[in-house]
Amino acid sequence: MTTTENRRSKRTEILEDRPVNLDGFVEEWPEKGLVAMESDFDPAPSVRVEDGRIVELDGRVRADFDFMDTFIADHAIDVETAEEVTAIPSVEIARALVDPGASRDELIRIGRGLTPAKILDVVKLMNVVEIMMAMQKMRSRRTPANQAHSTSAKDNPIQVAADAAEGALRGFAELETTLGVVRYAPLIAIALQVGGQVGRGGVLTQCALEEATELELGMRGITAYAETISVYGTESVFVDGDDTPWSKAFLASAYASRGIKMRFTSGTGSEVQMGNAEGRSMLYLEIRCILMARGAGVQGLQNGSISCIGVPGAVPGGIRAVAAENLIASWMDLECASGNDQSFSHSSMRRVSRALPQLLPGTDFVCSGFSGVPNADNMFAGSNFDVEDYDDWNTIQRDLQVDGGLRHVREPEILQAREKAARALQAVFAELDLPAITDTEVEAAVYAHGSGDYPDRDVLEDLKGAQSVMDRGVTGLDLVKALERTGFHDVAENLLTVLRQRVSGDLLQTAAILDDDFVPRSAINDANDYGGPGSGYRLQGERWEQLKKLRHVTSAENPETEVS
Amino acid sequence: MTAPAVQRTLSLKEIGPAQRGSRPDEVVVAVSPAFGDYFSKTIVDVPHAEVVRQILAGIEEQGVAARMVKVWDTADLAAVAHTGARLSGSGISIGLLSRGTAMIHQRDLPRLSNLELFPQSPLLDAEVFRRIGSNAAQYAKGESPAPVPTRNDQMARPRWQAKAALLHLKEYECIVAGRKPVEVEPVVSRA
Amino acid sequence: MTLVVGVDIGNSTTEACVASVGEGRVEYLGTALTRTTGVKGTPDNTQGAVAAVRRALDGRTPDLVLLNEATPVISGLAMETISETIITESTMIGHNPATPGGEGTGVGTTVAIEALASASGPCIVVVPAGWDFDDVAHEIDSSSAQVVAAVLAHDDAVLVCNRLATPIPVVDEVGAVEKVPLGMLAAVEVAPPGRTIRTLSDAYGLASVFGLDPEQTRQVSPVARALTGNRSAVVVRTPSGDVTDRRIPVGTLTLTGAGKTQRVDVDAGADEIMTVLSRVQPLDDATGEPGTHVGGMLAQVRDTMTDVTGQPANEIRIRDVLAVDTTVPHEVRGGLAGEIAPERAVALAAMVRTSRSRMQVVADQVAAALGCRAEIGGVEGEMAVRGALTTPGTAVPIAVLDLGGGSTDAALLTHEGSAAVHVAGAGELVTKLIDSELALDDREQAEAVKRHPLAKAESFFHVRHEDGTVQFFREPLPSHVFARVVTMGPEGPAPVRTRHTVDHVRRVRREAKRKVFAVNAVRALRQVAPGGSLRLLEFVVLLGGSALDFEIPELIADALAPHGIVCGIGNVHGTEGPRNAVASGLVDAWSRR
Amino acid sequence: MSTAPDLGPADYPLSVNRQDLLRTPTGKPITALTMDAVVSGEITAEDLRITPETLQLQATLAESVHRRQLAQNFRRAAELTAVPDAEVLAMYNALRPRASSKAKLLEIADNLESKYGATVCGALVREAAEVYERRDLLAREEG
Repeated sequence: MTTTENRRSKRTEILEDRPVNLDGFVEEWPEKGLVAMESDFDPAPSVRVEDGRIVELDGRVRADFDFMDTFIADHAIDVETAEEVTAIPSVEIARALVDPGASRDELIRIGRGLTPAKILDVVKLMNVVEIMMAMQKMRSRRTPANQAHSTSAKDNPIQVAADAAEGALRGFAELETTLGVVRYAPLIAIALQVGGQVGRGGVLTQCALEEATELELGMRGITAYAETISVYGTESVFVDGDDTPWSKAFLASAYASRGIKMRFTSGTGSEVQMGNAEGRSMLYLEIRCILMARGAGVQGLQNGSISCIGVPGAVPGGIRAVAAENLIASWMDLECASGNDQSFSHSSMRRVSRALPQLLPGTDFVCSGFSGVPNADNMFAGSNFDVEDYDDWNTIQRDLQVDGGLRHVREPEILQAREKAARALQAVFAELDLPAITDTEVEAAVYAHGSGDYPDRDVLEDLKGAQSVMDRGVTGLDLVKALERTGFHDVAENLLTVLRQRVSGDLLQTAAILDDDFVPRSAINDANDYGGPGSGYRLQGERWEQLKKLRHVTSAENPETEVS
Repeated sequence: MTAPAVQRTLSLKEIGPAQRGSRPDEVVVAVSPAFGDYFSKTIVDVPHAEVVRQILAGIEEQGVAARMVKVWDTADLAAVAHTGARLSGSGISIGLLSRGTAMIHQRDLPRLSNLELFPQSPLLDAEVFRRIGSNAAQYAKGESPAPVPTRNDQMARPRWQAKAALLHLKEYECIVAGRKPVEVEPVVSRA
Repeated sequence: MTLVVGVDIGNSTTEACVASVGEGRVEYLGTALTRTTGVKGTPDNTQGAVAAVRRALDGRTPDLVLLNEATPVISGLAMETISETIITESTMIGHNPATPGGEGTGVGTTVAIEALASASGPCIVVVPAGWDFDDVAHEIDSSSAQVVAAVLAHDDAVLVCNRLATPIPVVDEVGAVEKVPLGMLAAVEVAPPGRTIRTLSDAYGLASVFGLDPEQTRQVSPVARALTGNRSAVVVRTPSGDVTDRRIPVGTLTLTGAGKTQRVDVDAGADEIMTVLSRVQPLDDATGEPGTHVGGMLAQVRDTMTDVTGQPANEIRIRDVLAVDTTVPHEVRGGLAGEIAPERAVALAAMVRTSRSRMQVVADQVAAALGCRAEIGGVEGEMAVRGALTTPGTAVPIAVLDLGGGSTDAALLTHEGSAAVHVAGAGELVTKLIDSELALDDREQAEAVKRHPLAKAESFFHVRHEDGTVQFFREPLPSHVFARVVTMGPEGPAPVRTRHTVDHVRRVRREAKRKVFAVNAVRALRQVAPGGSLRLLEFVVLLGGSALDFEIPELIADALAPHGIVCGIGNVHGTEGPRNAVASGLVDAWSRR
Repeated sequence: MSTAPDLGPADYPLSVNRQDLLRTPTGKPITALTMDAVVSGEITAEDLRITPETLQLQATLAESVHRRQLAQNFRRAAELTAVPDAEVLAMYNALRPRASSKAKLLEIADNLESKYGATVCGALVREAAEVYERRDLLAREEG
């Protein structure tokens, strides 16, 4: 024996120290569902219809249906076509998904009749490039967009307002927030709404809370949409979450009845993480979630593993499965907010590669939460991307000529928006008799990075103020009046226009956002019309000119200077 | 530091069916099916022998008695802990899963609630287990301990989420449905 | 008929009262309350005043708004620690670990555990961090030396004791154990549970243990005193070890008034400061030594007032000071185990007033915003008395005490005339005292302790209130209040982050209120009472936010009772309680013009 | 109620193309929601709610692009506009697993149908009652 047994090469040492080795990886265990999408334990596709009713689904007869089977059979699948389309060979459907000549409408029609196992059978035939090609065609809205998290580790409303304004200016179509101290919610939701409308009129805002409060803020018009309505792929996990498909379907109607846009949330890995995958692969169970969402009649879904991303991320082919689940949501004709919203890896290379299947083809919201604050301030436990990645993101968009929903904005414009947001919030707080925002705080907001750069608030006073917002029944309309009275006419007008949308219900349609002119843009008037090269959404014209801009680009005209 | 490093092993000797305790000054430590059995260490390799030794030490230092119970028919932390609480003379228990996740529970609380929860198993070390034992004993005495500070690490997800799921599944494999909780005597020996 | 609104801009709240006035009749229609915007007496007040008026009016349009001539009263608060406990040469570890081990006294030479093998004679083993309790017990039991006691870094005393063949006294949680001098004669004493040490807390006990002569015994007496009341202690005999209670000089306060100038050291304590103050009443000004904390605090109060009035800083005068003795828990300097001593401190509230208020600007802005007339309707103190007179059963002569956030105000109305005075110190000072004495470091909790009675959540289904009564609940209490001292606010029990008992917290709370409000009630009333004699006041009406407190009125009543004064809580209009007196007084005064 | 017009994708967005069809719950046309009206107090929070009629229009639109489940959701929503906020939340809570007896769920369905004319919602609750019974998700009797 030589003595080299414990000696390591210098290269091994270097590799050992790479950030990727801080990530966790595990072997598959298909019997328990710890497997991405290729499992012998998933059922084979089957469907039988009798008297206009599905009586057999994926090898199970009606008497043995659990509640997911029942809900999917009775609400999600088109009974008239089920037997016909499920009989089509999977490879034909898979090829049609990739084939530019096959229309999106036809694939949607086929998709409406397929069983969960059949859908899995189809996507199992597709590699990640084919999944991306299919996503390019199947996503519901023609124009891709992005969403930001705007939160504060100290629940500081001025920070939330300033970062919301900057995020909106950089291009996010939706802004989402949540709290450390839940009682702060009304002030943070107001800050997000006011800040967002300063950055770009028409941005939609959301505050993730328990159902009753979230719904109440929505009903008051302080927030504009809701997203954190979780659904799960097995009956036992669904019940552990204290819900059923029927309770969630009812909740979906409750939101719509108040004119509020809403989407469900689900993702691969949640069931196995809770130990109740019933021996099914992660993707099979996620397909059941997607069909359940369609059956409930909700317009969209946030999926892409979301808070369980560490689970598919650790098994072979897991990120392919995550790409597939986003594709299936789109194929099932739902708006897809495609994850990339939780801390995923220590390795920057893995962080980017995980996002490419959504960023390259484009999705309705590439990130369902790009952190618009430093990750340390991210109260959703950190995102795959944060503010420190803005310039990288913009450069990747420019390199590959893809639209990830953001753009480079020059610092003076950003500072101006941040200041205006902080000033507008200062005025609204004063007008609504809420704890004062000082000029020092406004000044801090203009130049700050994270919550540590702001003076501490008087938390006691703020919480009293937050309570009084609820007690007094302050509504979105009160914010409009306060902004108008204090001279922020344009911001008031922006907010009123957003509020007016709930009377029309236009934002309830699939994948709806508001464009810069406040025109609702959904999968009806901006339907994806991709039909191969030269068709569909193309990054060109004015938008492409915008995305060519970066922080430092050497001028061709005068190479001694930079343009930005 | 010259402190001698000693390896210890744990075995849980079955005594008989777990009974409801009558001493008002006891804490029941309830462990999951695979604890000190199929598994011998937590998700971050803290030996179960050390986990138990530190928890019991924390209880003993407060002058409170401890009993250990193995729960066989569930691996749900809240259910394990609540089973322990219902058997505890003081009503206070500590629930423990093999991967290290822990909870202080009380008999009168709803099952899904708790007094203190330590969900981030990768962040629990010997010192935290000692403090968990100490706090549980103080609750049993009717004192008001300051909650053990909980730690947080955003990057725990990429590193540990999948392994935690795997350990969870293994733990569930060890469940013996219908088997009642058993009182066990922890035997910690120097290896 | 004229629709008139009285508006009272206070330090923290702005109140409005709407009335319809005509032909000598006043009909009160409604009141409202909002937070004061900006510093009292500045144009920033407009916003709050307008908000209060709008809220009170409920859609009607007023004919006239009356504002109080608010004497800007700004109060500043400061707290200075004036004593410091210092241990020299590691003489003593007097801290009280929650769970020491064993019982009795052990006397021997200090030896590091690593050196135990080579030790001889009676010794006290010193164990640093990193040692496991099993190993410590093993080392002690297997040692040839005679180990009589132990000092540990970790919280392991009971554990080690339980594992020894023969238990010895053990003191643990000694954070800086590495500073314990080795090779010195030392003594460790642990009392049985519920008892305190007897030997080391007694000078003659120490003398016996260490074989001291009378002179040496006299020198160590501070050590004995410092250890009194502990359950455990360690004393190491070093050549020049000592415990001292040092006084920290924090600066002098210079008080000018009544043609005299007096200087007083702040570290002399509150009584001395207040005595000196009484010699220079009425106070013209107070200054602090530049470069000291007191100087800084008074300068800051002056600066704020300059911003408010535009008056130069050198023209601003501090017209009252209230000093209160308090304690602040502080880590002992030179201690080895993070020992905490309740250090003495003085809290100071200072108050400034000026004749130049900018209320006319506020009036003009209010008029513009509401589209009506607005004028200064009267002086605060007099208006308060008028408002108080709407309390059923009151009559002239009458005295009022207005218990606010920043100042305590007294006013007297007799058939001959009226007088009014503001003194420094009120609700905010109480909050600060509670916060520091309980070491909460959380104003929200201190505020909750001040406002609500205490209880202890003894189980999930009952709490024991501070008066000993028990209240049961059908629904279980939230788990975060279990076994904790809680405040019983309107939203249910909320935990107080303290290890102190309900009794202790209650004592601190009541003392803080007494030291501020009871003292100020007497002080303020004396200044308005005819000839300074409280006996000539028969009835005092309490007004202001703190008059709503569940015990402050009672504490004031107790303080005034010896002077034969009856006091009661105002009930403005018979409906508003102690609120809205000034606003109502403004309307009343105008209707009598 | 007038018969619903035959809407198609070209009518979307209604707030741009078919303002003539949009009313607030108090009967004002959507064009009345101006800043001047807000400032003068003519517009209240009540005006910023969606009407059942508008939800039916959006349902028709969703059907025109073959989204039958989305349309169905809008029709349930149209029915729920009449139900007060607190009652909506109470019904949702009653639908949680093991929260209600079968009789309780049927009572909710009856109430939806008879008091609010909410037949589509009522049917959903009845369906839940049946599935919950089969899957042992009704409230368990207290032991």
